[in-house]
Amino acid sequence: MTKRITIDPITRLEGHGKIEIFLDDHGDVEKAYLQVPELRGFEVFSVGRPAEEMPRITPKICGVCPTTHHICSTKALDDLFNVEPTPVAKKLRELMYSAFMLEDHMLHFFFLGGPDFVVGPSAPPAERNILGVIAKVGLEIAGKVINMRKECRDIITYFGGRVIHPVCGLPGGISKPLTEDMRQKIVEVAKHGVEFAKFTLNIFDDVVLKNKDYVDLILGDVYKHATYYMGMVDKNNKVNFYDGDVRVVTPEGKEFARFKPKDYLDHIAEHVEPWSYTKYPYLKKVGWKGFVDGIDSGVYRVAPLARLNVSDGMATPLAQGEYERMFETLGGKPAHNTLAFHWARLVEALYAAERMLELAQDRDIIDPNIRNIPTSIPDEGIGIVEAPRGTLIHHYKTDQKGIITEANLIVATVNNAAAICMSIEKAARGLIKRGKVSEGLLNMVEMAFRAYDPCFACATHTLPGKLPLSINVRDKEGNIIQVLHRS
Amino acid sequence: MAKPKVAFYWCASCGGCEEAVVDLAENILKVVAAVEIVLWPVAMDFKIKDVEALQDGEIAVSFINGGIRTSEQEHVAKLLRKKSGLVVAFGACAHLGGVPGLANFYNRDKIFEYVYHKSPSVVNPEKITPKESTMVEQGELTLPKFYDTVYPLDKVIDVDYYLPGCAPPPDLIMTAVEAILAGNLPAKGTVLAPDKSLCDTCQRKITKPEKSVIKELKRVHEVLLDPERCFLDQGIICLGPATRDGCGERCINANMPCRGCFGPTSRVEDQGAKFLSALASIMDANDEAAIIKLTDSIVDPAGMFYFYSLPASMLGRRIDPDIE
Amino acid sequence: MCNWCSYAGADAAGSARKTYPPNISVIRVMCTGRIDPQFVLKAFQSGADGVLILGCHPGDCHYKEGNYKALRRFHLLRRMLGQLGIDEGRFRLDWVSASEADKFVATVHDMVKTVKALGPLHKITAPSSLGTKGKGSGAFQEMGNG
Amino acid sequence: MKLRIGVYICSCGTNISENLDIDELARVSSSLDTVTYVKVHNLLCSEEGKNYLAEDILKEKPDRAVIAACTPKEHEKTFRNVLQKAGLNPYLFQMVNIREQIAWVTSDKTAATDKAKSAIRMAVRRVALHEPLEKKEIDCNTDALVIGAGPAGMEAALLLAKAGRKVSLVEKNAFIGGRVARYEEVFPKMECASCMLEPIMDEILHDENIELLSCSEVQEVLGFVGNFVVQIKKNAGFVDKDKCLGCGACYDVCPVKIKNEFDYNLSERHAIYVPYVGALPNVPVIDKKNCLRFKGENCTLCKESCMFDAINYDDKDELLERNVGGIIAATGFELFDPSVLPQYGYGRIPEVYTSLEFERLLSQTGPTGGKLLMKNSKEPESVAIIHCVGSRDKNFKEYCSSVCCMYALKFARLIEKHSPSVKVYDIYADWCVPGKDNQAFLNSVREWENIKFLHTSLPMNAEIQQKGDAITVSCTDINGKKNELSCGMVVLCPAMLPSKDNMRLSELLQITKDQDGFFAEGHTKLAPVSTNIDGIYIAGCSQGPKDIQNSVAQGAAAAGQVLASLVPGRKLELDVMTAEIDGKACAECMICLNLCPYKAIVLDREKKVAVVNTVLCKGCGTCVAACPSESANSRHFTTQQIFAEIEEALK
Repeated sequence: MTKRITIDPITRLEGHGKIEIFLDDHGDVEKAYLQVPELRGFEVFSVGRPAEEMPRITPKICGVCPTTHHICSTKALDDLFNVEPTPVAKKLRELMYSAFMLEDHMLHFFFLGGPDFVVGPSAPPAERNILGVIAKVGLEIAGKVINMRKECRDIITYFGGRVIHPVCGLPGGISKPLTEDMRQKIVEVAKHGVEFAKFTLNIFDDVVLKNKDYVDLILGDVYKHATYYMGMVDKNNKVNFYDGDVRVVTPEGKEFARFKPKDYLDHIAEHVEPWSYTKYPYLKKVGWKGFVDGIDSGVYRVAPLARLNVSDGMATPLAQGEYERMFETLGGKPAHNTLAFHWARLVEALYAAERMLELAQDRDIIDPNIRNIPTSIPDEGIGIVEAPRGTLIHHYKTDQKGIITEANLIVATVNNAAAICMSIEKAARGLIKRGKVSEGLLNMVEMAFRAYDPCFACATHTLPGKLPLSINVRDKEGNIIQVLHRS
Repeated sequence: MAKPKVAFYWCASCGGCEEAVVDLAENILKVVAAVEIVLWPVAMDFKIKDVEALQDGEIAVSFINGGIRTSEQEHVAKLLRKKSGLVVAFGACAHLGGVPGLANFYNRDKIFEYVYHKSPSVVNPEKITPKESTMVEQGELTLPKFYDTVYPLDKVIDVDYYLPGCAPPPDLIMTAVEAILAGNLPAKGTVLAPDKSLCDTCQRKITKPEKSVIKELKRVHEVLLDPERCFLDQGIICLGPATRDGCGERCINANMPCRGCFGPTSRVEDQGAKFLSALASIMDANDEAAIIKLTDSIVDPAGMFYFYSLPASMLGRRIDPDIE
Repeated sequence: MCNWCSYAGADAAGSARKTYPPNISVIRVMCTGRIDPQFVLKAFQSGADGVLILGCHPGDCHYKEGNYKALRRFHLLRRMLGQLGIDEGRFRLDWVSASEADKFVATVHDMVKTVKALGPLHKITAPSSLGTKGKGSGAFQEMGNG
Repeated sequence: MKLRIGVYICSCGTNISENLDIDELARVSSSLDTVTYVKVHNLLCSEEGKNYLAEDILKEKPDRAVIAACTPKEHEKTFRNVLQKAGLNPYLFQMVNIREQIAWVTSDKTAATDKAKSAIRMAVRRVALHEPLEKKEIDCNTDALVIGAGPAGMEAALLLAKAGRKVSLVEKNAFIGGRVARYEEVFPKMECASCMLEPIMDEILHDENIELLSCSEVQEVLGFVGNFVVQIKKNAGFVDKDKCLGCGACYDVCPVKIKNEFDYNLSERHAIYVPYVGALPNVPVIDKKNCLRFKGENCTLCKESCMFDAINYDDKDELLERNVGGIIAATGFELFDPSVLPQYGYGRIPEVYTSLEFERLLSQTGPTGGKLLMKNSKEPESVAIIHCVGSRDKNFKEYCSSVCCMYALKFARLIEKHSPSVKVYDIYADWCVPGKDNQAFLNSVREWENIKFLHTSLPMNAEIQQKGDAITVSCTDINGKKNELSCGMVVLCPAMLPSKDNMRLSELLQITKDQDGFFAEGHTKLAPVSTNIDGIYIAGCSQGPKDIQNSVAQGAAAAGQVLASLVPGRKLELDVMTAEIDGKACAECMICLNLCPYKAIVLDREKKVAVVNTVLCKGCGTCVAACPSESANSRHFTTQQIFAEIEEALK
C-alpha cells in the first residue's frame, strides 16, 4: 500500500515551504518533494522603477537579510551607471556588510541552528530552542549573544538609517560618511566580535567536536552530498563576501569555473517545476539531470561550507587557522558534509569580525569623499555578493533614463533549493524503512533542512532555520493514519 | 486570571516585521510574560488546527503582517479574524500593501511569464508553469492560488488597529502592546502613530524657506545630497509632507529622502494623490510647456508616490482588462 | 467646474438652449485650484469613465492663479493615471469662459465622443471571496471652476 | 438621530416642467429614505414663492434644505436670505441646477428627468454633511493713507477728507503737485497749470482732515484691510513750518549754489531753498548734503536772517506710525532715459531736451523765466519735436505712453505763442489723440504756418548730430523720402515709466506689478483701481500712462472704493466660505504658504503651524487641495462633501 507523508512546516495553510514524501509499495521512500508555495514577482514589478530606487525596493525581498540585497543592488547600480565608488565608499560598504555577516551568522548559530548541537539532537524537542541553549550555556552568555547582535545592528543602523531595510546605498558611493568617534566605537565592537567568534568556536569544540556521536553524525553518510560548490573569492582565491570573482569547484574540488559577475548567465541556469513556485538553479555547462548529486549533475551548493570549499583559505589570520583545522578534521577539501555548514559558518563569523576590525582601524575610512556622481548613460548592470546563505545575484537592464526595463534576481537560498530537496530525501531514505516512520525522522530531516539556514523569505516567505515540523502519514487516499508531531 | 491569548502571523511579508519584534530585545520577554502566545510561526510550534479549535473571539489580539496575495493567506487571515477580539495590521504591507504591492502594476500572468519563461537564466523549453494542482507519478501536489492583486489586510478582513512602518519601530510596538494590554485603546480604525506629517519632527524643517518652490527636480543619484537641507528644497522627491510622523526620520538620518512607509495622515484617503497635489502645486511654472518639462522630469510618478501604498490607494492597482 | 467662468459658461449654454449628452454630472467648486487629485481618483474609483476639468482661461482666474495650480496638477496626474492604466482621453482639462457656451457644449460633445470610443473603463474587482471593489455605470465627472 | 431633509422643487413656470417630469422627480426624491419631505412650487423666486418657502420652513423645521431650481448663480443668495429669515442657517442648504444645466440642455425628457434625479440625490447626500456657518465681522479703521501728492493722490485725499475721513498724505518731495507743478499750461484747453493746481493744493494744506507729510516715505505696512499699521519716515527739513512765513530771506543769504534738480539742473539753487517760486508748502528746507553747516563749517547765516526763528538745526528725522483702514498708492511716473538710444544724442548734444526739461524751459518759474532760449541765451531758429522715443518699440517699451502726441502739440502751441518766428518740426509716427477736444486741438495746431509735420514709421528712425552750432536731424519719412533738418533745439518725447518707488512699494504692500512695472489692477476692465490685496487701491500713472484728467478720475475712483468698503460704525463682514487650518494637524510643511495669491496664510513660528487669516482669504481652496496632510479645510467645500457628491453621482 502506498503511503504519502506530508511534512509541513506548520501545516500547509501557512505555506512557508512544504515537504511531500511518497513511499513505494514496500513502504520505502520513493520520492520527496520540497514545495515553495509563495512568489512575489520583484523581478517583474521592478520594471518601470527608477534604477536608483532598487536598493530601497529589493531589500523588501527579505527582512532578515535586507543588508545583503541592499549592498548587492547598490553594486549592480555601480555597474549599471558605470561609476566606480570612491575608495572610502567601498570600505564603508564592506564594513557595514561585515557587521551584518557577523550578526547574521551568530543569530543562526545560537538562536536557530545551534540548538541541534548545543542542546543536542537527541534532546527532547521542547528544549531544542534558544531557551535550551541559554539553559546549557548560561544566561550570561545568552546576554552576550543578544548584546553582540545589538552592537552590530547599531552599526548597520548608523549607515543605513534602519537595520531592517537600510537605505544608504547609491551608485558610486554611499549617502553618509563615518565620523571619528563612531569609528572608534566600531573598533571596540569589532574587538568584541573577534573575541566572541573565538569564544563561539570554543563552545563548538567543547560541545560538538569533543562528542563522538556528533562528529559521527557530521561525517555520516546520511548528511553527505557530493555536489559542485560555488562562492566568491578575491584575487588570491580567499573567501570574500563583498567583491571578487565567482569560483566553482567540482565534487573533487577541482576548479570548474572562475567568472566575473557579468558572465553569470554563461554558468548558471534555472530549472522550473510545475509543483513549486521556486526555481532550481544548476550549472549550465553540466546541465540539469534532476535532483541528484555527482559530477554529472549540474546541482551545486552555496553558503558557508561551499564558500570554504571553493576558496584556498581565509584572508585574515585567525580565520585561516580555523579554516585549516576544519578541513583537517573533515578529511580534506571539498567537504561534502551538510552538517559542516554550521562549522564553516563560525569560521566565516570570525573572518567577518577580523575584517571589520581591519577596516575600522584604517583611519582613512573617515574620509568625507563618499560619492562619485555617475556621468555615463546607464544600460545594464550586474551585482554579486555573498549572502550569509550563499551567492546573491542582481541583474538590471534600463533605458537611457535609467528606468528598469528588465530585472533578474537569483537569490542565495534558491541556489540550494535542489540540494535541500536532495538532503531531505536522503535523510528520509536513511530513516524510513518499510513504512515505519520513526520519531527521529522529524529531528533528522529538520537538521538536514536547517543546516542550509534556508532563508525562504528570500525564495519564498519563511524565516530561516528552526521550523516547527509535523509529519502526517497518509494512506493512498490521503487520509491521515499517523501523526508525528512535536510540541 | 488567565493571560490574554495573542497570535502573531505573517502573510505576504519579508520577515522584517518579525525581526522588529525580536528587536524589542529584553522588552519581548516582558510581553511574552504577560500574554499567552497561541500562534507565532517563526518562533513557536503551534498549528493552525490549534487555532481552529479555539472559540470565536478567544484570541485577545492577532498581529498580522504582510499583504494578502494567495488564497491561503486569505484563509488564515479570515480564520484569525473569526477567532480574535482585536486584529492589528502590523507593518506597512498589512497596512498599505507595502513595496510588494508595486506588483499591482502587473498581474499573475505577466509575473509568471517573466519569472518562469522569459527570465534570462531560465531554461524552460516546455514552458512549464507552476500550477495549483500537479499530478506527479506518485500522486497530486498542490499549491495555493496566486492572485492577480496584492491586498492590504483591511481589504480582506475587518481591521481594528494599524501599526505603521516598514518595519514598525520598537517604541511604537511597545506603546501599542502596552495600550492593548492595559485596555486603554483609541477609536477603532486608528493608526497607532502621531497624526501629523513627518515634517513636524524633521530636523531639516528649519532650513526650509517659507516660499518653497520647485524649479527643477533631481534624482538621488544625480547630485550630492546636502545632509542638512530640506530634500524638497534640494529638488529631491521626499514624501515626508504626505507621510505620517513617528518613524524618527530613520531614512532622513541616513541622508536619504522619505518614501512614505508610514502611510498618510488619518484625514487623507490617497497618499500618492495628495503628495502629487502638493508637489505639482509648488512647481515654479505656469506655461504649459514649462509645466510638462517639470512633470516629465519625474520619471515614475506612480511608483514614487505609491512606493508603499499602491494597494491601499483609491484605485488599488493598474486598471487592467486581463485581471479577474 | 469652477464657479466663475466654466459653470457660468455651462449656464449660458442652458440659457441658449444648446443641448448636449445627459451622461455628465457636474461637480461645482469655487476654483479649479480647489480640485484635489483625490477627487479625480474618487470619480474613477466610483465608476466614472472619464473626468473633465473646466476652469477659467489662464490669466482670467477669479482667484488670480488657481487655474495654474490646476494645470500643474493635471499634467502630473494625467501621467500617473497613464501608469495606472487610464487612457489620456479619459482625463481632460480645458478652459471655458462665462461667455463660451458654444465651447462648453463642443467640449462636452467631444469628451463624450472620446470616452464612448474608448468604451467603459474596466472595473477593478477582487476575487469573489474578497468581495468586489469599484462600482459604477458609465458616467463621467466634470469638475472645476463652474 | 435622523436629519430632517426637505427638498423643494421649482418648476419655474413651465421653464423646467416642460422638459422635466416634475411629478416623477418628486415621487422618486421622496422615496429616498434620507429625504423627509418633498414640495413642488411653480415659481419659488417670486415674492409669493419666497413667502411660501419662508412659511414652510417655519412649519416643517427641516435641519437641511435642498432646492432644485435654476442656477445657484441666479438665486442661491435669494434663497439663503429667505432661509436665514426663516431661522435656518443659510449654509445648511444646497441648490440643484435643474434648469440651465438639465432641463434646458437635455433633448430627451426621460433622460433629463433621470439626470435631475441623480442631481437631487447628490445634493441630498452633500447637504447632510453641511455645517452651519456664521458670518464673522470685525471692526475697521476708516482712515486712509495716500501715497503721492500728485493730481491723483491729491484728488483722492480731498474726497476722503470731504467725507470726514482722516487722511495721511505722504509725499517724498518737499513740495506737492507732482509733475504738473512743472508745467506752464496743460492741453487741450491751454489752461495755466499753476492756476489750476493752486486752489487744490491750498485745500490740501488747510483741510484739517488731511495730514500732509512731505519729505516723507512709507517704510513698512503691516496688517490687512481695515487694520493697516503704517510706519512713515519723515526726513528733517530744519525749518518749522508753523513759524515760517515763506518770506525767502533765508535762501538769499545762503552762500551755497548748486544745480536745481527741480529744473533738471537747468537752473541753480541754494542749500536752503524752495524748488520753485510758488512751491507749496511754501516752506524752505535745508539740503543736508550741501549745507556747509552739515559739512562741519560753522555757518549760521540762514538762521540769523530769519526774523521768526523758524530755523532749527537740531531738527531730526522722525518715524511716525499711523493706523489706517485703506491705502491708495499714486506714485506717478518718470521718463525713459533717452541716452540709452545714442542716435538721439541726448546727454551728448547740449540742445537735446526731454519733454519734462522742455516744460521747464517754457515755464514762467523755470530757468529762462518762460523764454525759449538755448544755453547760449539765443532763441533757436527752429525746434524739432520727436515722438515715441523708446515707446511703441518691442525692444524697449511696447506700449504707447498716450500723452506725448498731445503735449507735443501743446509745446508747438506755446512756441507759437511766445516765439512765433521759431519753426517747429513735429516728427511723429501716428496720431494718438482720442477723446473729446483733442482732435480739434490737433487740427487747430495744424493751421499754424510755422509748423511742419514729418510722418515717419516705427520705430522712430530719427538721427541727431551736432554740426557746428546747429543740430541736424535726419529721418526718413513714411514715403521713404530722406529729410535733413537743421534745428537749434530738439525735444524728445520719451516713454512714460512707472516711478522707481513702484518696485519698493509693491513689495511693502505685497501688490502685484505688470510686466512693465506698473501696479497691476484687480481686473483690467471691472476693477481698474483695485489690487490683489483688499483695501489697497491704485491711481494715476503708477497704474499706467495717462493724462491728468484720467489720473484725477482714478484718484476719485480709489477714494470711492475706500469710502464704500470702509464705513464708520459698519463692521467689516468676512467671507464665510474660507479655508481653515487645523492647528493640531498641521506639521508646518510650508507647502501652502507660497500658494495663496492673497498672502492670507502666515506661519506661527511659536505654535509651529500655518494659520489662515480669514479676513484676507477668498476661499479659492487652492491651499486645501495642496495640503499633503489634509490639515487645511475649505468651509462649505470640504473634501468629504465633494466625495459624497462624486460617489452619489456615479451610483
